[in-house]
Amino acid sequence: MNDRNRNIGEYIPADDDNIIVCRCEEITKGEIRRAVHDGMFTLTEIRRYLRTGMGLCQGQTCTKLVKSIVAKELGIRPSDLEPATGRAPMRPIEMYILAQDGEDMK
Amino acid sequence: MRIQEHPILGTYDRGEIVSFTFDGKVLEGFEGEPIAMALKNAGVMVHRYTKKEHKPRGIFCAIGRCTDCVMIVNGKPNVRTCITPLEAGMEICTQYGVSAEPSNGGEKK
Amino acid sequence: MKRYDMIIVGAGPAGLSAAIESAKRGMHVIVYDENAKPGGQLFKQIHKFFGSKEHKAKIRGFRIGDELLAEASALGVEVVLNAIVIGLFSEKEVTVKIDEHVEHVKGDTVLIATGASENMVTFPGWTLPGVIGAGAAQTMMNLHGTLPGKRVLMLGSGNVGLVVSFQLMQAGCEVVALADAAPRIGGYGVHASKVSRCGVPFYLSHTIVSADGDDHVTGVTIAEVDKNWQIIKGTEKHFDVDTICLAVGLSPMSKLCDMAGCQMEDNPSKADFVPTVNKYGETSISGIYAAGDVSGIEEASSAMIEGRIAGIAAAAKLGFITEEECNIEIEKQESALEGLRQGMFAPGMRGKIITETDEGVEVSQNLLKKGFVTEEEIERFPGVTHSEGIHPVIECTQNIPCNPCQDACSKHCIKIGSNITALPAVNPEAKCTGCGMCVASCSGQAIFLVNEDCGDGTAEITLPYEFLALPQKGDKGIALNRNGQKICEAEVVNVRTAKAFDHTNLLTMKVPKEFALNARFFKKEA
Amino acid sequence: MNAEVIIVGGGIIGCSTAYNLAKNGVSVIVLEGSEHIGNGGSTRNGGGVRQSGRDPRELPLVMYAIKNIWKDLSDMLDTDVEYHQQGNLRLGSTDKHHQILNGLTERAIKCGLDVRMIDGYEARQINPYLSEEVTCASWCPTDGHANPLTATMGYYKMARRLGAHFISGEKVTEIRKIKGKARQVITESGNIYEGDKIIVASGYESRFIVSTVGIDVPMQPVLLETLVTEAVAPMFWQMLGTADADFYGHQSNHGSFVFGLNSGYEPYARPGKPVSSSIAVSAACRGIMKYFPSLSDIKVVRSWAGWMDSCADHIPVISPVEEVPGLILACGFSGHGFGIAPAVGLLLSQLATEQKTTLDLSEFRYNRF
Repeated sequence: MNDRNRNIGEYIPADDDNIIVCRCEEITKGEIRRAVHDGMFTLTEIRRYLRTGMGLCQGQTCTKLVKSIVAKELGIRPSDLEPATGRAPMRPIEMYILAQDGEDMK
Repeated sequence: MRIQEHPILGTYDRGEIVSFTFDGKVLEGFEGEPIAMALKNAGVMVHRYTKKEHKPRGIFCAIGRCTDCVMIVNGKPNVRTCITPLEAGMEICTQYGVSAEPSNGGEKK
Repeated sequence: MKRYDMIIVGAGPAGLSAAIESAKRGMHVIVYDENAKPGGQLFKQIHKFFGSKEHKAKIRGFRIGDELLAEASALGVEVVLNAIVIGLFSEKEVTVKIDEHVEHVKGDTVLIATGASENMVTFPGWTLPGVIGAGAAQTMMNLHGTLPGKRVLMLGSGNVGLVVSFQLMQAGCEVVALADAAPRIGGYGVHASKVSRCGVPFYLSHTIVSADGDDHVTGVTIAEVDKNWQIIKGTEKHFDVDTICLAVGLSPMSKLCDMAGCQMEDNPSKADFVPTVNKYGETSISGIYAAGDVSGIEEASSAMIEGRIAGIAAAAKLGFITEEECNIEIEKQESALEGLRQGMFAPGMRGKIITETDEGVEVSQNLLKKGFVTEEEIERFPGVTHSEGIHPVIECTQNIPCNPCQDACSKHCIKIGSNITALPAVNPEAKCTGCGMCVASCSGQAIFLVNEDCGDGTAEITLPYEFLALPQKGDKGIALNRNGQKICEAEVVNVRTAKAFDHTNLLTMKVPKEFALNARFFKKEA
Repeated sequence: MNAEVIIVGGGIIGCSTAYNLAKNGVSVIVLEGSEHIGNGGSTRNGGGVRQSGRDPRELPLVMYAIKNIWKDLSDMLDTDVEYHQQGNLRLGSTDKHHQILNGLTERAIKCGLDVRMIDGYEARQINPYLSEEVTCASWCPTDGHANPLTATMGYYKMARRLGAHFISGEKVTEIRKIKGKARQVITESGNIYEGDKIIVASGYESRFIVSTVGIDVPMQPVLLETLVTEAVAPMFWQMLGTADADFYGHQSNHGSFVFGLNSGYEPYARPGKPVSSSIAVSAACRGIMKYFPSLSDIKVVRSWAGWMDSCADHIPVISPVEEVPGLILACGFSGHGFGIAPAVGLLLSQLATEQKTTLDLSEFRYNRF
């Protein structure tokens, strides 16, 4: 049970708020922290709201960083936050290649 | 800078020397090596400028994960240069946002 | 649809080991790997591995990859490279991109052995070209023969940071400093020592304040941090560098497990989000296994055993061997794994502060903070003894799972015993012949042959040397101490290279005898 | 815990209703069964804000939303919902397609919608990336698309700011009547929430929840699958669909394309966690490339699946349940809930406060079946 009205304190601006965390989508630490205070309490919600981890690299670089920022803001352990679901394709693949699919195409 | 001889690995198997262009300038590299390596050895550090903040990016993970090193290769944007083999005659351009044009960085709207 | 007894995703140490074990038992196995070269991250590892003889200790990582591949191929395993697994769907269906098309295959069992990816850390300027992962540095140097930069700062004192720092120097870079926010070095002391004796300063409890530069890195500022990881103002240090290398840990690359629907757990002792597996490496989905770093970050030697266990277990599951056979073999593997998981760096020891070795010897605090054991400290370890004539000095001061030195000496000068993590001790009864096999066999480059008094006021020290240009007999230069500082003049009196040494050259230098106990590296005077 | 209105379901319907109620000072508790807000169809849809191709009974809802709400939604929610109103092309290449599109178009024109049939040439004038394969299309210039993720989270954010109380991970198992009125909502964890009105907007799950007070809605869960591409430079802003509905989608502000798929096997997907099939993305790529050859080189970066609640007659139930006083139903959106969500939220808030609704909802009665 995750009560979205629970008190996590005020958003307090910090010196390093302008640091880029999600390199692909250029999302800053400050944006992530503010999103938490706007109610985005899970990594999935942060992702849906800000696009962190939804860029070309598919969250392979920033997932852990975002997790620790959100956890700190919520005052919980990073391990209490579930990362966003893994989705196919595991690497970016061109449409024309995906279109060439069959079992005996070797 | 190329490593000519390595104390453990000796010399490296390298492909033929081929020419390619980087933003129109003719450069040379070894065929089959990642584009990013050819560029690095030619002194190119900046592969692209980002869409929102127009900040420079280059090689970061070098294994095709982080996608920071993407460039426009033969007209296609978002090509991971760290894992794409160099071919003779490739046209490689700095990527601005998702575009080859500094003026149109793929800005929205 | 094409179907295999086992589909393995990832041709690293775990994947290939599983392929070998399952194919050996008659299974039809295919291995997919997205890289052009097999061996996983092994193919970038040019240092000699730790562990035991049975698990490929003292062999360089990239050769282990080659050996595993040859063994797997000989058993009929199909290893498909440049094959990108797109997804793992229901009914254990794998879709994989090969060349310009997508294939669908099914496995009666599937092993996910996708390894790990590097963690990152943010600081102002961390997105500048010139800030790279330590893995990137390895890829550039060891695969593509390209220097990552001329002057490098390494962040991270775990094994990756230490090993890559050494590799950077081998490739010809200057490592200006090694920093870590932690108060103690995280990796093996022997790795730290070989970096330290080359003159690299260690800055523990230091973090990066900022990377400087407009279009690429031109410098870096580090500063000391307090107990709460906050930067202490006024402690800033600046270095002119063109490259900043980040080696701040690894995380399991477990997305494929998650996509497949395996039950996941966030397990800090396994360094992040991993599939929940039983003792056979089987996930919550029957027939889907996970082995190696993807199920918890450990050394490659452990990954190989986990792979073997999964291969054997899958063979039993599909009826290629009986359950009894399976249990006997897995028990063997488990005890080996248990052995590797002992010592100061065992997974269960993460975060614990160790003050004494298993033998009750007080650990070197200087080693943990500065990267080298002081002259006073070194004397208390069982590998360090004094005797007339040439004898080994083994500066191995931590309980790590490694024992090749014991077998390297045909005269039985070195004793570790059956406990693989025990500190090596010098056997006073045995007579050293100066053959140097121990020096070359020590993956940690921690063994020296010393003749403390040659009778003419000099001492001779034989040390492992893996740099170019290789000094020649008669070269004059300086001797450096464990801290990399110049202590005296030295002359090379012998340089030995042999196939058995596998690129570890044995350099013998002559120094005034008062420096016999602390001259540990040779530098040719420019 | 008590509130004037208890909303079961934290999707875009629940969130927009909560927003409209909270804005008017009504106390609301929103209970979301999963861990995340907007976890069902709300964030798993193609983002269409379209009128063309819609059931005529639903048209007034979407026309109202487009006319009165969507344009200002980003400001209203202090969130960029990426709304684009630059038309909808529904494409066809055969006589049969023409027939289907023509039928839809004629019906919509009768309802007063500005939509017409165009030929392939005109379609290519509107969207130069279309291939020669396209021979006909329906064209509705007032249609568009928005970002379902930010729209849903935006409603949530604003509702929360206005005082709506959201609790996730609180799966409702039962509605309990007190003295003849639906008043209590009981959750798996044993918590009891009480309100004057209970709105059930939980997609297919609504069926199990309202069955505890003897109500059923004929609907079934149907899998929806979608692919997302890398970002490329802006190409076009129209919403796209096809006569066969084998794909639909648009290019987002971000530059990526979002395409809904239809492999034909979706109705046979196994129940449980929605999972992508191994063939759907490839099938969709073939379909997309046929009409848009210039997208062939674009890379797919992600795919996902979700359940939609498909109602027997393919339009939702938005209705008070008189036989269970206090209960209001909002489910069975049949895959077209996103575009009408802003209007539905407003209407549900009116139902919950017993005001006259802005639009007639009689077509959406729960007892129409």
